[in-house]
Amino acid sequence: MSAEMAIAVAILLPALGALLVALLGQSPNLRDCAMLSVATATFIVVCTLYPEVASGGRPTLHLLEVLPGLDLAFQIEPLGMLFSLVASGLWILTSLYAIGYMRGHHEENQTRFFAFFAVAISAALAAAFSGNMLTLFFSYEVLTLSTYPLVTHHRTPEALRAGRIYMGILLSTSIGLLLLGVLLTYHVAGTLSFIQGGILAGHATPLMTGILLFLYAYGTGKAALMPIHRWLPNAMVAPTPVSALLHAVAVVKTGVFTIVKVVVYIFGIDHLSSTGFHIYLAYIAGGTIVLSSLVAMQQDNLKARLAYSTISQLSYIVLGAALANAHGILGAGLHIAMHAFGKITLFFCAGAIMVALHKTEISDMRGIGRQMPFTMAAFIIGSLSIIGVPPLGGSWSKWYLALGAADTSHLLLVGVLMLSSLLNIAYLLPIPARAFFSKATSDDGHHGEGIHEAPLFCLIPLCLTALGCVLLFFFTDPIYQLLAPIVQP
Amino acid sequence: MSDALGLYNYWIAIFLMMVGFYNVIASGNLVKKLIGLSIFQTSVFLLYITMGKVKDGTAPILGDGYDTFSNPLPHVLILTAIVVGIATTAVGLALVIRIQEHFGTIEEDELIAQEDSP
Amino acid sequence: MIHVVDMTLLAFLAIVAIAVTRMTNLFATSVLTGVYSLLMACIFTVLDAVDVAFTEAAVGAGISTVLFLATLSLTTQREKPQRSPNWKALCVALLTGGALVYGTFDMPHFGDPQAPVHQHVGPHYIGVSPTQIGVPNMVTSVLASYRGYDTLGETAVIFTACMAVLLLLQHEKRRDEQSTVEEKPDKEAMAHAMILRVQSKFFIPLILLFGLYVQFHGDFGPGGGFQAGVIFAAGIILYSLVNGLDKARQIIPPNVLHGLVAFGLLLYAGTGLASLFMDGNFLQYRALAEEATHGEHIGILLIELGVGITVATVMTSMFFSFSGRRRS
Amino acid sequence: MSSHLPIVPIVLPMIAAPLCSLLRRPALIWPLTTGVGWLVFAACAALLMQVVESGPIVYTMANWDAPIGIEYRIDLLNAYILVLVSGIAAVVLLYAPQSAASELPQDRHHLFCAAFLLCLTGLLGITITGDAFNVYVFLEISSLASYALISVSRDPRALKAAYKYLIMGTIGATFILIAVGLMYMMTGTLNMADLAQRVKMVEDTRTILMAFAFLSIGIMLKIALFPMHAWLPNAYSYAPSLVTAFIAATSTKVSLYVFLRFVFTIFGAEYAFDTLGFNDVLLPLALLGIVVASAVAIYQTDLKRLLAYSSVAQIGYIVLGISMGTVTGLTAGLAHMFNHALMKGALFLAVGCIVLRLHSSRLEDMAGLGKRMPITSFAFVLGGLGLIGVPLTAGFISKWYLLLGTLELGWWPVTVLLLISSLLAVAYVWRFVEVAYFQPPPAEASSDEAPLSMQIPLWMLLATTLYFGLQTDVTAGLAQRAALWLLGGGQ
Repeated sequence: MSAEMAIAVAILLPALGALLVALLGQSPNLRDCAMLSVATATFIVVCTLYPEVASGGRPTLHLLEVLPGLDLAFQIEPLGMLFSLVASGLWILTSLYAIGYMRGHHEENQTRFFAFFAVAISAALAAAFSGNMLTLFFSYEVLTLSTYPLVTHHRTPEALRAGRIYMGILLSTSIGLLLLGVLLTYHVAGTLSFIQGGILAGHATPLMTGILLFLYAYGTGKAALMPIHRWLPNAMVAPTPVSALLHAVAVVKTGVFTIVKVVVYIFGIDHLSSTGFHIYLAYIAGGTIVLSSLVAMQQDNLKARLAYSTISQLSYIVLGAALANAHGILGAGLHIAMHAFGKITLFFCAGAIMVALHKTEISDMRGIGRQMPFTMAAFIIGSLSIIGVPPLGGSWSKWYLALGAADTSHLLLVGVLMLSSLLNIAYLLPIPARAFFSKATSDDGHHGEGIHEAPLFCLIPLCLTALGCVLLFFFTDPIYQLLAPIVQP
Repeated sequence: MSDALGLYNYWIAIFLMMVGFYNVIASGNLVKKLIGLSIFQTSVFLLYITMGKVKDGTAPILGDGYDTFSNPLPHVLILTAIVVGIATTAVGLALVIRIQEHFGTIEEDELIAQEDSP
Repeated sequence: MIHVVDMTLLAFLAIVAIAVTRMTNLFATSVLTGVYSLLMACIFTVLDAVDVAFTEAAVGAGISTVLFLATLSLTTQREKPQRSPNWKALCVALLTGGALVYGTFDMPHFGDPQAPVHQHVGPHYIGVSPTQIGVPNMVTSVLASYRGYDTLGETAVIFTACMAVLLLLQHEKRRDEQSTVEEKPDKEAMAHAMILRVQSKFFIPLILLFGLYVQFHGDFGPGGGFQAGVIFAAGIILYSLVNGLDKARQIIPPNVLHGLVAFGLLLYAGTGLASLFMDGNFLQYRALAEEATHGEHIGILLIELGVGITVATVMTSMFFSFSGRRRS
Repeated sequence: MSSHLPIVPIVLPMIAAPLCSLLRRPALIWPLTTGVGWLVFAACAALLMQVVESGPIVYTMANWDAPIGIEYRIDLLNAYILVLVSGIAAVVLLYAPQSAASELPQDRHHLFCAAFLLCLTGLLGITITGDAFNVYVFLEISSLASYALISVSRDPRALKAAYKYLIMGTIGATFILIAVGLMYMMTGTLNMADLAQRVKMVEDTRTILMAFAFLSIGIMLKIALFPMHAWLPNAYSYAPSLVTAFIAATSTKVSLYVFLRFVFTIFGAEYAFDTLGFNDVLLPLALLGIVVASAVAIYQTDLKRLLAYSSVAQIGYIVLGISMGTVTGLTAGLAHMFNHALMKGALFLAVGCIVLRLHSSRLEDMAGLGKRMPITSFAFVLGGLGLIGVPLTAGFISKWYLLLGTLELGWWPVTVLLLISSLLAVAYVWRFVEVAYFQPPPAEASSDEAPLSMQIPLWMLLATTLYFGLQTDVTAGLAQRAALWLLGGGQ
């Protein structure tokens, strides 16, 4: 299969999968099998692209030219490769998990759920592969629209309200700011292609670059930079697999991925750092990191706490991009992968607890470690990875981010990173601590004492992602080697 | 003075147009509106015919002893415009009849009042 | 002298227009509008536009007044009085009028032979048309030949209006209704008025004859298909006013009437197409015969006939539709 | 015969109209009308190709050279509009028989067909002619026909709407008549090309200034430019669905064409924009229209009415593009004329399908429509995405040019306003989505799609909007050439 074909297949497969799922809606078993095989096939196709990209190739698929200088094109570069691997790989695990979760939770309208899920993956892959800003913008919007039915899955007034906030914030920022940024870029540079070293250098004045930077940063609502982060906690009304894959991996990562990509390929690191505006963005990201960590500490609902944690972690990546130096970008790129594995593990655990014990509030989770030892062990691993403790993946990305921060003369940013790690400990670790070391309250002992884990379909994926966190620590080098070319001048 | 004499016809035509136009806007009765419209249009015809007249000219029909003719082109245009005018009036009146049949009135304010309270 | 007549008539016009605005009796206003058209026709005559005057008199004072009256008999005769003048409308009208008056100051003066209209295209018609078309009435030459396409459009306008009126007012066919119409004597007919009946017997043939004259004499004097059509229609309308609608409908059945409406337009467009087949452009009547002026004659005759037929039947059918609608 | 091709689009429907009124039988007239529609479309397409290949076509009526006689003058601009109008008519006519059968009185189909053909004749006649007075004549043909088409609806409120349209339309037409008279008075000619030359000599007179003013106001009434749009919402909401689709897609576009023709080719951009500063009048009207009408659209409870207000807003976009007076702006305006016609046509056809089954166009009756009429609902959503200007739809292309145009001029606030208005568009399209997809269908409702004969035309239009979202040579490319030419940069 040629690389061009592979790109097209990788994007189309999930979309076809959606169709297949919709057609097979009558028999759930067949449907779920189909979905799993599509997910696996997609991952394999994405993998076939890896060698070429790793050896410096840039497979390209040029679809058509819409207007002069504006085309629909895909081109795989290292960042996109990494993101697509993460998204498609975790899709398999999430599918497994979703089967267990949706059945265990007796959810309705599962077919619709799986179909839109697949469409969202297709859009995320298209975003990952996009070869220019127009394609990226388009994929971004498709992703927004296709996840709306997932967020409002329960059709309760609460879900609909959350859906409105979700759509409202994501669409208004993307149309109001991101599109404006795209237009301005086109107006200034005459092209929207992603080119190593950026397209703005020599075209945009420093002030224009600064304006553009903020249009992109705030236009990409999915990056959940404060104060446009409200949609993310609201989106938690969705079933947990959605929160896990989309709102910890695909959707939000598309947001930060956009920002990183724009910084590298539109602004160009050198051009951006020469203007000096990137530091303001770095401070905004730093502020978001600290503030959302503080908010996370006050959340009792587990998913809400994880959501605020996500907001904080996303800002790490934005911060890395905003540092506009090699270490920062590498750290951001690594953190896309590391945080994905860590956070999806935590969400899987939250869902597992919900399925097995019907608990959503942290204060109710005393002593559940004895009922769900595997789940809670995985939870500890995920937490530690996010905090950045070796030997877990998260430590590498934080290391590079800290290096990047140190490379700028703004040591306050290093301080922010240190402080936030402490805050991470403060809001994540009490949960397993409470689960293992507190006595269960008497009133909800009806599940009995012995082990009461979630269905295997739920349990296996979460163990695998926890394992992933560990493995990523030892096998960081391939990722590093993959990403290294993008920061070379 | 020559100004006044030379433009008198136009001014009257304009005055008549505005009387018609006023009736179209101000009148609440649907038939009266159409009457206004018809006056408005007829007065525009006067504007055209006036510009076609030439001093000491005669009707543009070839005849012995005449060699100065008024311009026939505006006449042709206005012949067409008259037809358009009567066509519009007829369609308008047909609409008025149907409105009367359905709503029982042809006064604008009563029609609007009906809309508000179904 | 002309100035004095002209100014007096214009002053009359202004008075009538104001009267129309102030009166609330719609019957009176309709009739006054007819008077307005008649006065306008007089002015047109003074301004040498005899064909236009003819048409304005026939349409404005004739057909349109009849249609207004027919409508009023179905709706209401009085306008709801308005207490004060509508200031908003007055402002709009004054503003528009003011703008136009402002525009007049650079206009060529009334009757000025140096005005652009008398310098550019107009003189060509006056100078060349008698030999090129071979018709003494220049208005007819311009109307039927030079701007024959406009006149085709005009015929289409009147045809459109007929379609619109029929769409709006044609009766839905119901079985029960038809029988009752047959039996009931037409109350609105005025056949019992002896004087009217006798006079109409005398006048109607004259009117129709005059219509034919106007139709075929349009090349030489004022007149043509349009005026003739209106006069013809007036004759039929007079007949149906006196003898009742149903009788008139028996003489001219709706099917025939509607067929003729379509036929007139088709005749006009067909003449235009015919010249295509004789290697001319659309509506190029010169191509219809060996000699150019002869071809023009044939063409003009045919299209004037088309216009006449369409106008006469459209006016009649509109009148039938209006008065066929009974007060509910 | 090919040299007589220019008269086909006008004369063919003009002859077919009386034939329809004679034939009377629906089984005969619908095929006739539809066939004529497609033939006219083919002729227009052939004309466009001819113009693209070998420049403007001139056809003299009766072989009298202009300005003595009347001529057709077909250049890139009007060929483009001819294809648009005839194409929409052809598609709508495919759709018409089914829709008419349910929405019109049985015994009037022949009159309806005749009126429809006459409306088409009028619209095409306005577009193709090179004579200023002839524009007025054909304007009246199309207007009278559309009053009739609107009023034939089963909803009696359509009568009032048609009456209002008649009054405002006639005022507009009479203003145009006055303006043409004033221009004739100062130049002695009615031919557009001749006028363009002669107006220059007298352009500093007050009379020509007033001619310009009256012309603009008259045409603005016909365009329904805010705040002269009062006739439009009712007329669109109460007319039969297929009439709404046809008129909404074509009528205002042709008026816009007349506007462009007079302002740019007769008076000239220099006179209108530089001397008079006419864009300072257009710009605020366009912006107000965009914002106010979009906002009003959000609060409508009737789908047709919602789309009607959206039309007022979209007309604002087009006029905004024109008011920029730059090549990009004008390209945006022209492209949006084309794209909006396709999108609105498709949307109103979709509404027609819905009305066929629900007998109502009220939003509250459409609960759960996504389940009951999945294909139609999806079509509506696709069309709606185009209105918003989502990439890959035709709507995006024109909005893109529009935004670029504002950036070129440095009109920052306008850029922002446009983006905000896109959000308003999201909001009004979303109203349908929410009702159709997120409310349960009423218990007794069964799934019931519209017949294929209506689905196919609907999807034909939709497919073209999607196609022109990707393939922009025809729309944007031609629009750009036409814009360059209008601004005096040669063909």
